[in-house]
Amino acid sequence: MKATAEVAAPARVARRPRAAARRRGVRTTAFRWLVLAVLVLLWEVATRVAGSAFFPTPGTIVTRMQAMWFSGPPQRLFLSDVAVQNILPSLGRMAVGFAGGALAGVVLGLAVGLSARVYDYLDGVLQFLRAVPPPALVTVFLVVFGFGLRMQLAFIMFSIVWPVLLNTADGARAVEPLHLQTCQVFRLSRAERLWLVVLPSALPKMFAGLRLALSLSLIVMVFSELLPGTTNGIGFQLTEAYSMFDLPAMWAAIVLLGVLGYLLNEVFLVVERRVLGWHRAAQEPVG
Amino acid sequence: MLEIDNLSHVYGAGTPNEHRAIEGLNLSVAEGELLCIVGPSGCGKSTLLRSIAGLISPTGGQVKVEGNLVRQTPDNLAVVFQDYSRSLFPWMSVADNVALPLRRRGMDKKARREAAMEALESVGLSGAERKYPFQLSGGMQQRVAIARALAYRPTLMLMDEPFGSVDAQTREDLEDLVLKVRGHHQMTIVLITHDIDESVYVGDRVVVLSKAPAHVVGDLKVDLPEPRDQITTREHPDFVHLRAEVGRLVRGHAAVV
Amino acid sequence: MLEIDNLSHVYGAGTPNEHRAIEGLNLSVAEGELLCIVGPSGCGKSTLLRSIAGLISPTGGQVKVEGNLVRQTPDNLAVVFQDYSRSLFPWMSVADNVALPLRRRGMDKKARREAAMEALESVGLSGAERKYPFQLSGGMQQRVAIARALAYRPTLMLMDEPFGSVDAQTREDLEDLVLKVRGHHQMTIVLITHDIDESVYVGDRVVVLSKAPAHVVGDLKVDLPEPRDQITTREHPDFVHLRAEVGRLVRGHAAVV
Amino acid sequence: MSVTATALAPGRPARATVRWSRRAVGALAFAALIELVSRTGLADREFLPPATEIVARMGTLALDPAFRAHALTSLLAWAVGLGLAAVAAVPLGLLLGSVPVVDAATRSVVEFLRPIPSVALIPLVALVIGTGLQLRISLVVYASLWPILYNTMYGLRGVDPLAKESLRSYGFGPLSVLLRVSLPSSAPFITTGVRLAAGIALILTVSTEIVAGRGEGMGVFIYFAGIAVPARMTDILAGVCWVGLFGVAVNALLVAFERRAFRWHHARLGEQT
Amino acid sequence: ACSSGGGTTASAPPAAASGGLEKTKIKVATLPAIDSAALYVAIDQGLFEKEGLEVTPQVVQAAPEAIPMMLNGEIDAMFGNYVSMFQAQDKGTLKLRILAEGSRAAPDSLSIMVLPTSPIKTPKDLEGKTINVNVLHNFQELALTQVLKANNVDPASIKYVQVTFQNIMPSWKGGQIDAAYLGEPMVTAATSTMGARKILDPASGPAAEFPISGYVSTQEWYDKNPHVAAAFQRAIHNAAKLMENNREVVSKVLPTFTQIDAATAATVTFPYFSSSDNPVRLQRVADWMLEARWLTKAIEVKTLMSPTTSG
Ligand SMILES: Nc1ncnc2c1ncn2[C@@H]1O[C@H](COP(=O)(O)OP(=O)(O)OP(=O)(O)O)[C@@H](O)[C@H]1O
Ligand SMILES: Nc1ncnc2c1ncn2[C@@H]1O[C@H](COP(=O)(O)OP(=O)(O)OP(=O)(O)O)[C@@H](O)[C@H]1O
Ligand SMILES: [Mg+2]
Ligand SMILES: [Mg+2]
Repeated sequence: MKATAEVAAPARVARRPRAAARRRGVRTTAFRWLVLAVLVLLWEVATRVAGSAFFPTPGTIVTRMQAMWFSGPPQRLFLSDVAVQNILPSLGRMAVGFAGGALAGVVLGLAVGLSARVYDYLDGVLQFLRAVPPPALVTVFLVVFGFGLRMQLAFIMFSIVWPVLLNTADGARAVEPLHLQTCQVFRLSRAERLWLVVLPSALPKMFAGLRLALSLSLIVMVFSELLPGTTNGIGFQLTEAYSMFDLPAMWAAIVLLGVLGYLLNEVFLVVERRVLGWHRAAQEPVG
Repeated sequence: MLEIDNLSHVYGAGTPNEHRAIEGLNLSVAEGELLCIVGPSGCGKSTLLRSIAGLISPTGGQVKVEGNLVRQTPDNLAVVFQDYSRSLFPWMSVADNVALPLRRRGMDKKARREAAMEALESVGLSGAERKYPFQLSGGMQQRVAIARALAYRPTLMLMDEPFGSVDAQTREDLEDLVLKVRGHHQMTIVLITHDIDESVYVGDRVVVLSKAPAHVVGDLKVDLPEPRDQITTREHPDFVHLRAEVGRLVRGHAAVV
Repeated sequence: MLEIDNLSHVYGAGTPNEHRAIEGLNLSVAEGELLCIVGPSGCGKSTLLRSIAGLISPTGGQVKVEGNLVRQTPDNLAVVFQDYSRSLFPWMSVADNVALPLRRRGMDKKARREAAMEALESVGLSGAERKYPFQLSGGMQQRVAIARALAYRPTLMLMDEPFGSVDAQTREDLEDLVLKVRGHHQMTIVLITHDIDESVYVGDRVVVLSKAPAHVVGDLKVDLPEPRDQITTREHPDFVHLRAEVGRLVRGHAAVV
Repeated sequence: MSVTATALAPGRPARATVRWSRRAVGALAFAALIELVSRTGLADREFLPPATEIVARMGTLALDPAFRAHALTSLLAWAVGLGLAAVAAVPLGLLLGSVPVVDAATRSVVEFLRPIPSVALIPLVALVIGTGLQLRISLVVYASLWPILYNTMYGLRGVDPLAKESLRSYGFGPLSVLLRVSLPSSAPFITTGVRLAAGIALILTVSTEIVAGRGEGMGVFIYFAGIAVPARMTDILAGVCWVGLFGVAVNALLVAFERRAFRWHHARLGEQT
Repeated sequence: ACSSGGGTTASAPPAAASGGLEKTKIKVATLPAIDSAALYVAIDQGLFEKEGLEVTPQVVQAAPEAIPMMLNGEIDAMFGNYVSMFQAQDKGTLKLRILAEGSRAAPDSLSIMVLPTSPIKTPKDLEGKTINVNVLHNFQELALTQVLKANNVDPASIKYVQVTFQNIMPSWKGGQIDAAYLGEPMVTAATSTMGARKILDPASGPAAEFPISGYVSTQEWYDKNPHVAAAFQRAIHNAAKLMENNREVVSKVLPTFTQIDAATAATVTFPYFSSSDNPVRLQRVADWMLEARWLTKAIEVKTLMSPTTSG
């Protein structure tokens, strides 16, 4: 029948580009793994040749990681006690710190980006705080926040808030003027403007800041675990390993951080792709 | 409804790019009137519109809407911008774009959606509501912007070359749509156009602006039989006469010499 | 010069928003010809233009320019985009915008500047060269885009509703400018317009497209006496006849029903 | 005054004097807060001295040639590090942002390297390249590379595709489009990345000095003030404040640069010049 | 100057010439702490000069930091604590050579202290309490463990937290640590300004005269520069001898490389500075470390030490 033929035709056309896209995806993934494999191989060769105690081979490192963290029972996803006692608290600290810092960054960034008045009042102080080296302020943090978790969280938030803040402010300030005029014409409330227009158009830049903040939070998490009073965490294990010259363990922590950073970033990109779908599509050159 | 009194606007005063866009412009529009503005390219029509909408504060003179001095955007006003593609929100679907201003109308989600669909249908875009602006052709985007303004049911509607990017047939349909809506909802409309025929066909009055700095050089009452009709009205001798008249006035002030 | 063979384009194939914009379109344009394309809003005219310019790769069929399959943008081609305001670079002055493509011509700075000034003058914008695009009115921006294309002296020029935002007088002047330039520099021009009169006035041929998916539903040769003239040509009986013919074809395929 | 203020709260732009006095008010309020917290004993005064004392100490430090030498060394490391980072990151960002294959191929490596804290790298870098100024500089480069790189990549994504098509249609190749359209169009956002990086570089310079510092540098000064018995908190905080003030100055300079270089951007967004 | 031995500098005394030094200029990493004093005294008193050596100290913050410098040849030798050094040796990071012993804990130079108001009165009260250390698994812990055992306190019940020097006071006053593990000059300062009470001396009983730090180089360096090593050892030992009965020479140099002012320098308790090397007492450290499982295998300290060449 004619109708079915007409329906069938576009469907056939449709499948082709989709399959092509999937093939492309598979190819880049394969490529990525290939690059990674080659680099690891080079690393193995280089460390073997160098034979320096400071640079153990990847094989040694992985063995150590396995023994230290992933030798637990299967029902606990193979996580060992050491892993449960150190990796999980670290991730918890990082997650809370990241969430808090990101939220503060977005809120402050919007305030600074949107209101000339707030900008004027806060600009100096914020720029000042941004340049202040947190390690020099440990004592002040200690006095204000006390030992342990609260101080660690404050430390993480204080360190990662800046990229989010600056990029959000920049995004909020660079909203297409005609969009704002449209809002003004239709008398949208402040909240509506903020939520429906300013936020979405600042989102792409905000995400650049968030992505920076994410891996920064991993770094600062490690820093925070060097602070007085820490008794567990990846950072704690890292320094402990270093002070005992247990270089394979130190490298294990470094590699674990790298892997965590990589995984977190992948998750982040998935979220970004969902939230910024419109942006990607609109930016893609047609066709 | 709208009173413009000795309006002037200078862009970038004191800079090397200083430009006097409007000078000593007087104009008043009655309630329910449909005023068409024509004038040479770059004379200051859009600037005038922005002043009425309270988007810029003119450097001289004043604008009053319903007796109130315009300091910020007056209530119940809608604008169809000349740069329609930039005035749509790329992160919203077409339907959401149209429904957005209706939030101020205190309508619930369903009512907003229905009103948006209705407006989209009236501009010939039913079926496109789920698309995003970048997936539409230029003319379709322009119609979305028109639908957004129409759905809002403003008492004063400002339209800056609203039908510039659509084909002849659609253009006529949209002209009739504007006329119909105006009649139904007692809107006052200010419409900028470069199409002289159009200005005479839809307008109750046609105002011709001079080249920059803009001021009024012609103000013609259009007394054509109502309801207007694309065929008979355009054949009416008064139409032919008025159109020639407007044409002469515009030509006297064209941009390219 | 230009051969379009069984061209098809589907947007977003496989997604819920799949749209067949062009299907089985055949068209050829001879060297030095000025072809006008008219068709209902959203039918696929801009899509066709993008395919010719090599900016999208069509999902079916092929486009040849000077005998070569278009895979990327052909040499010596210029495009005036429908969305002119976004096609100008906001960080460059008007003169720089116009002069930029001339780098491809291997001209030195001075020569570029001179060519740019000349092109700007021809579109009635001398004096605006130092301004930035956002400081111009809509119609002025459109003319900058035209000036940029003209200054480039392409052998094939694609224009997407290039005179939509200018006043009647300027529009006529620009029409004549295009005719003049075409004669001087042996350009082939494809011009999309919604103005039926314009299509007949400037075109050697007028092609009417159907509504989406677009294909050719009318192809009229315009045999009016040369040189064309805004007054006499438009009064010519053939003009009146052709214009009615094109009008009928377009109306049969309008977007709003 | 900023754009969006016009849009969200229409009004006349504030004059420069007003803006500067607002800034002063903000700074004074902050100082007053510290003064209060310290004087009321909310925080132990021994560890958080009052602002007035810190400021007084800042004054005497400024006259101290030894401290000035420390500051100069730090600034040198900072400037070299930031400069190298910018020189490396912008082209890299352009490459990764415009050639998806390269991005895909390197992403796993880049994302793996990024979260490695520089403290962990100190001994390794020290072993390979030594512990002098080059150690500080390489760590600064390593940390401040990312904001510039990411802002460049994200900036490229925000470029209007029609602007790119315009140039492409005139037969310009991908490289020209990149340099003539994508780069200028995303330049304001890249500069924001540089501003971010400037702050991070400053922090890293001083922090590295604190952790591994010897010789000269603000961080070394701060470190030695910290290991005194009792710790010289006023010295530490005065040093920190000088670092902070320097950060403010750098930021102000960069903002002024942005305003000049990207006039088109700010003007279009509605800023009055 | 000349790179090869022979002590060609004009001021080089005959002893150097006869020593046939492999090089005359060496760089040694030191810590900004009292323990490093012997090196500075040796410089100050011209003892190195007498051996034909020109020694440049390089202050670092902690021993682990100096190891990479030593490995890549930036410095010739370093002053470091034995616990770190033995761990590095054990892990193969470093092939160690002890050039000269440095400092040993003297009575009252280390102290476990509490605030006047603290309920902790006896060592037994420390059980289950939190105590700070500079670095985890270091000599502080090692010594205290022995002393606690001797005092019938379960060492495993102590919670150690790592607190940097600068933050000991705020954490202590803020109640985040129950007892503070202090070294000089903080012991003196805490006693005089805060009225802090001493609960235990970690350098007493089994850990009396506990060796803390020494001067080390790599085995490779030692093999290449045996004469320099011997000359260096002599100078350090001679300095220690000088310091034994003469506080003045130490107090004089302290303010030059630590943050200790002249007044404090006059009153603090010094550690013992070793004027000869003694493998027996040093072996104790290695044995305790093995006991604490900080080492994977036993270290025979004697094989790492140089013959004593000083009088
Ligand atoms: N932001 C600005 N800064 C400086 N000059 C400006 C600015 N906006 C507009 N102008 C100038 O003001 C004049 C009037 O502009 P306007 O947009 O009002 O013209 P118009 O009548 O709408 O023209 P068109 O029909 O081409 O849209 C133009 O000459 C333009 O160059
Ligand atoms: N990126 C896209 N994704 C999906 N659909 C698209 C996209 N671009 C265009 N379309 C659709 O393709 C059709 C043709 O678009 P095109 O821009 O070619 O129309 P046009 O003939 O130029 O119309 P107009 O005269 O209004 O400019 C439209 O229906 C539009 O919705
Ligand atoms: Mg206009
Ligand atoms: Mg189009």
